[in-house]
Amino acid sequence: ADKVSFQLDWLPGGDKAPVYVGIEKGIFAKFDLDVSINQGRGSTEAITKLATGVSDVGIADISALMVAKATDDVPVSAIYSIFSQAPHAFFVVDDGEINSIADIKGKKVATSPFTSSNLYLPLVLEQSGYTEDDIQLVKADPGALGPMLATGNTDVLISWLTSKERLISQAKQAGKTLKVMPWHEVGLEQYATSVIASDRFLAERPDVAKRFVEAYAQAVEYTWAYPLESAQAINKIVPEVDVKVAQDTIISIHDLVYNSVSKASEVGAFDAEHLASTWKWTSAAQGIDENSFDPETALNRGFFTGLE
Amino acid sequence: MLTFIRRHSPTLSLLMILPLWQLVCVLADVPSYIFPSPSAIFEAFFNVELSRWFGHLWATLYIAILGFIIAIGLSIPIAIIMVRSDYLNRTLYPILVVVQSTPVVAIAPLLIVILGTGDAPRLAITFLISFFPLVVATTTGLQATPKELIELSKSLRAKPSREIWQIRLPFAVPYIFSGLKVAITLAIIGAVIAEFVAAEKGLGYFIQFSTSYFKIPQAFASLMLLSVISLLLFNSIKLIQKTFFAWSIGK
Amino acid sequence: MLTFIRRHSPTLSLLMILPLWQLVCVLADVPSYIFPSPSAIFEAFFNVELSRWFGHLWATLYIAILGFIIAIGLSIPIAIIMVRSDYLNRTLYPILVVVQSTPVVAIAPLLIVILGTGDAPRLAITFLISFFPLVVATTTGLQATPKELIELSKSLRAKPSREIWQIRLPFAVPYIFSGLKVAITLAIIGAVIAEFVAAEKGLGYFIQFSTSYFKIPQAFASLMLLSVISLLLFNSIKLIQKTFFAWSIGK
Amino acid sequence: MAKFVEFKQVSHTYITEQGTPVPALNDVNFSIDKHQFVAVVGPSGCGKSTLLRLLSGLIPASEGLVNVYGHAVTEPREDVGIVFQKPTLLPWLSILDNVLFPLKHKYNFVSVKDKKRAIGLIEMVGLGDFLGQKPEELSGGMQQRIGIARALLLDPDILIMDEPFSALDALSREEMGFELQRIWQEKPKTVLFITHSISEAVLLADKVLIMSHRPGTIAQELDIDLARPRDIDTINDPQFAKYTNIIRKHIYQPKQVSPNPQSENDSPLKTVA
Amino acid sequence: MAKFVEFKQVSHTYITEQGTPVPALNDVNFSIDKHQFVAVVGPSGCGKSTLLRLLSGLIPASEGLVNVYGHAVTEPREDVGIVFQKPTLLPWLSILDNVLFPLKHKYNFVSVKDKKRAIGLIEMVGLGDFLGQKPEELSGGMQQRIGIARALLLDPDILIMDEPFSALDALSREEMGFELQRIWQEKPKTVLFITHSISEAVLLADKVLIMSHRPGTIAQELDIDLARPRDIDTINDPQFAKYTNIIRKHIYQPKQVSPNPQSENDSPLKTVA
Ligand SMILES: Nc1ncnc2c1ncn2[C@@H]1O[C@H](COP(=O)(O)OP(=O)(O)OP(=O)(O)O)[C@@H](O)[C@H]1O
Ligand SMILES: Nc1ncnc2c1ncn2[C@@H]1O[C@H](COP(=O)(O)OP(=O)(O)OP(=O)(O)O)[C@@H](O)[C@H]1O
Ligand SMILES: Cc1ncc(C[n+]2csc(CCO)c2C)c(N)n1
Ligand SMILES: [Mg+2]
Ligand SMILES: [Mg+2]
Repeated sequence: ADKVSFQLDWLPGGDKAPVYVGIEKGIFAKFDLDVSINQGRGSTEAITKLATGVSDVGIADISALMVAKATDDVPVSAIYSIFSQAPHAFFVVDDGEINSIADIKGKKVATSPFTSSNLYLPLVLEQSGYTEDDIQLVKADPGALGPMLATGNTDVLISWLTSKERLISQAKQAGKTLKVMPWHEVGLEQYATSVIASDRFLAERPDVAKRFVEAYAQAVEYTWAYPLESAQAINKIVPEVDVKVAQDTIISIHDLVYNSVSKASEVGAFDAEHLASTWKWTSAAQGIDENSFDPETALNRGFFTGLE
Repeated sequence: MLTFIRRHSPTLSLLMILPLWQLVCVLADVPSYIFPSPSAIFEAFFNVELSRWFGHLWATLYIAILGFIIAIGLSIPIAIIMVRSDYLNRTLYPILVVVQSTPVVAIAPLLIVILGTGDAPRLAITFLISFFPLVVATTTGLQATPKELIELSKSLRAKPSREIWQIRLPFAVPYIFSGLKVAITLAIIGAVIAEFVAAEKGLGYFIQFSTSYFKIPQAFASLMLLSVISLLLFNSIKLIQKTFFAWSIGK
Repeated sequence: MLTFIRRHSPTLSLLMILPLWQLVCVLADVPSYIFPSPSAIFEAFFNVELSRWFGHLWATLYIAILGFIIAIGLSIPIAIIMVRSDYLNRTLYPILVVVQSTPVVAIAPLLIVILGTGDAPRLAITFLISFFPLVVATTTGLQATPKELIELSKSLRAKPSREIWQIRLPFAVPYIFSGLKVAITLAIIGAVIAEFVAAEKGLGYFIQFSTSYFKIPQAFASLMLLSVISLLLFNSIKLIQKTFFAWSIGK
Repeated sequence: MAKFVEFKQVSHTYITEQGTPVPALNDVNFSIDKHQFVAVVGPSGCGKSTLLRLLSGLIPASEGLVNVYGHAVTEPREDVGIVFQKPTLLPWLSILDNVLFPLKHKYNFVSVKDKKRAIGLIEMVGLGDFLGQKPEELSGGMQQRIGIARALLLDPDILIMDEPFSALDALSREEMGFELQRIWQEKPKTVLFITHSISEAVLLADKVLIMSHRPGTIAQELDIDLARPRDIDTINDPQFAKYTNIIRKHIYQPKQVSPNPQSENDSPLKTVA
Repeated sequence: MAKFVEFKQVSHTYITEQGTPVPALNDVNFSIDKHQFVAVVGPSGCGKSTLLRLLSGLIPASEGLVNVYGHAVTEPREDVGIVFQKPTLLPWLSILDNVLFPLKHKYNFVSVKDKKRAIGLIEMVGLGDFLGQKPEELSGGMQQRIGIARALLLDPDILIMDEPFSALDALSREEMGFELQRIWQEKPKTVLFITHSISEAVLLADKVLIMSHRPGTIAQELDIDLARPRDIDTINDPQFAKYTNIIRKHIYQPKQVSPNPQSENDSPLKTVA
């Protein structure tokens, strides 16, 4: 079997299910692939590891990849889209006080210091007609955000939908229910987590790459078709991961994978217009001239040709 | 019985902390996702198989001890070199200060790219975090050696290396142990931070993992285990000093 | 001219590192997202307004210095208490070891919930990271005071506090400075890590910020600035020792 | 006069690092009257310094009782000045501050008058030119003299001196001895004076305690009945020779004593400390 | 005999911490023949220890030339054994290891024979019972004797001793002095011996260097022409008294000299070190 090393962008969890499913359910084996997993610590780190050949293929936020390619032509390309909607969201205690993004004006908002969400925040607020100066923004360690919301230390927190289930269950411990306001609902139209690969891997072992993408696409289908079995697959490989939490996560992020965008083309494929929107938001957020970089160059469309 | 209480009164006082902590948590109704009570922590502890705890513990301990040994093995020679050559002292010291005050987290990708994904980057991080107190303490001790003892060595026209080994180093022993005590705790922190940056097992990894899943009592259980191994290692250093270098302890 | 070269040869050697580094980067074609060349770093440095650099630098420096002062102010009394009472020594020391070997990142939520999001948690983190070497060094120094000097004090029937202040503490000065040298670099790391945990400005924040947006040369520029302030603070400690405690330096 | 200092069946045994007991003093009994000047002589290692440390309350006796004015000595007394065998100066203080240290340490206050007194004492020991220097910049004998000046600063009731003149040359030694006598006569105090010089012991003391080999006991107490103030001519007193001879006999016991008593008396070497 | 050691117009000035120069030696000239036993006497602080440190090559002279066998001394020589004024034992080594230290330090090798020799030397200084103890468990005089044993271990060609017997009682001092003479006669060596005891200087030395007050100069060189081996009876030699008197006159110069020469000779105090 061909050896492939797969780079996660973070710790294992329900949102990273497909690669575990591929291994555990024999999908990779069927394609004569022997996949090993490297855990990661953020999209940037994952991209660096792919660029330097530590891993062959992996997942990361495509906006991070675009920025990396725009600043420092890294030899990494996106080959398959997983989330066709951004996972950023506001979380508030559901006590009827805050019902829309407009109500956040003047409130205390907590976010982690280094999440990419912070970049898009001004753009999102702009959609509701105010700026970052109209809120009271505090940055704190990601682990502190949930407790801060639960203890009334903050009114709003910014996190990813991938953490939704965990945040909700934590709030439940404090006897509170949460309201979630995804940013894509107010127009933050963009691709997010994608499968990316080192250009060297694509050039030197195109056949392996091709088989990998095909297998991965099948694993994605399986994951959202059988959340429980998929969660169990992760748990088999990484026993620290709770089956129940993983299953809930998989179910709760279903819409990030299956939505109008992916329905219009196909799960995994990159729609040119949505891709352009992704770059428009990202470049605006980064303060980069939109025309200085063609988002197409972040892709290599030659490997995912759709499920037969 | 009374002498037993007197002798072990510090231990007993320390054990008293646990019920107190429990009481505070229960009375003040502190949420367990902020500061779990001892009972919640124990429960979380026994929810994880012992063999898995053991695996995490061993992964961290192994890196901490090996990194610590590397730190000793490199920093004492560095200190010796710096004491023997003024030029190297003035060249190396700034470099060491810079290395020491560079947050390893910031250069972790560099370390991983250079050293791969095995134990090497974690050992390097542990080393980088723990070596400096050893260098400083050893250098200070070597330089504080009284003039008389140096003159004794000079008068014997011994090789300079023996002045170091047989006079300055023994004299520096209390300083070195002061450095070792700091370095051993830093080695543990180093191993944990290394796991934050790059690892798939170990107590640091497990803390991060538990936190990111909001399993705070489980994270605290790891922290407690970490405290236990810190105390064990710290007391081992003290024991080694007491056993082999009794003369270097005051009073 | 020649004496100038000789006196400043360490500085000159250190400056030689830069062109060498540039050469390596250019010849080996090291990608700047792994290890940027000095020229790339300088460019990145000047791409950011000086006033913004100054803002970040001051934010970090302020926390580092204030946290360091708090660490001194608390650890020397703690060391004194531990030397004077065997019971407290045996009760406090394990607690300090546990506190020291707890990765602050793991208890960051607790700190933030208790201390809020202002300077307080950052000062606390800086303190927690830098106090231990001071306690260990001071305790060691206080305990290493020769029997004769203690007997001199005892024979005068002075208050025990004066034995500490006028005999043990002065004797411990070289040990304390050894601890201060380690603590000051840890205070800087502490401030940086605190900014990883909770901050909107500061060099640590800016490093993380730059890294997460792939501006690696900019992150390295922050690292260089961090190195500069580390060297400055470290040398200030050395200068203070040389100016006010010249007798405590060997040779 | 009341018995000021009393040693009653005092024994002291040190325990070494390896745990072996080293008996240093064995059943020591003697007493000192108030304001008496007592000299202690005895072979090296016989326990003289141990005696000093017991009397000054720095260590407790393994057995027996050490009394000062009827009170058992359990800790250092207020009114004792000690000259240690090693100078034990504080390396971080100047000479002047070292001499002032007892005041500073005891009362945390030093008046201008005290300072003058300290300078006077330093001048007395011949080191007026060195006030601002650090101890390690002095020669061995100079350090020892600073130790003497320091012990005199508080004008203590009890003065305990452990071979205070051992590092001094013959002339300085003589001068310092007479200086000490002057101070003792001006402001009477009880003095315990350890020395290796037999003639010095006789010249200065009211009573000489002669100690035997380790473990030390008091082999003989010798009252010295010579007129005060004693001076350089006291040496020519026939009584003086008598006393030194008695002590010498004790000390040279294990060795064959020269048959000619005159030569023995003349022998300068034997009177050498 | 060739001039073995030569001091030519040697001056030495220390610079204190505050920067003031302290002249310690001023225009010192003297020479020592091979295998001569030279004693140095002089007032406290006159620069005797400085002389020792210059000869042993531990410090370079500010001015002038220190030669040994025609070679300028720029660093410590191979064949020198030193007894320092302070015992400077290594606190972490046992007594035996302290005495063996020169061998261990120089050659990193200690044979069983060396060990026997070391034990022999320790027994010679009367401390055979203390082999395994640590220095701080010994009395002042015992530590000093260990320092002497250590200096003798390598059987050096040049032996430099700085007040080696200052902490010893009269008897031990005498015994150690004759022991030293025996060793020196058995295996001839050049000895520089600093002492405060005039009679000890005369009794042991071929030549006595008498130094003046600080900054030290050589006030007089005195050849001692007494038969060897010298023993306890040498003291009764009229020549002996003559020599000690000459030295005493020098040292007591600033003071009024007693008009009665007999009394002066008899005066045990003046012969006291
Ligand atoms: N700390 C110690 N531990 C063990 N033994 C000791 C200690 N101090 C002294 N001794 C032993 O006690 C005995 C007496 O010592 P002490 O110092 O009282 O002698 P000393 O009469 O003052 O001798 P010296 O004239 O040489 O100073 C010695 O034999 C010594 O070995
Ligand atoms: N390290 C030093 N720094 C400054 N001055 C010093 C230093 N060492 C010695 N001196 C000075 O040099 C002079 C001579 O000192 P040295 O030690 O040679 O005297 P000495 O003859 O050995 O005296 P003693 O008999 O008291 O030991 C003294 O006046 C002393 O103040
Ligand atoms: C892909 C990816 N997932 C998680 C993190 C870690 N992280 C950073 S901020 C945050 C909380 C959400 O705002 C989390 C979990 C990351 N860096 N990249
Ligand atoms: Mg003694
Ligand atoms: Mg001297």
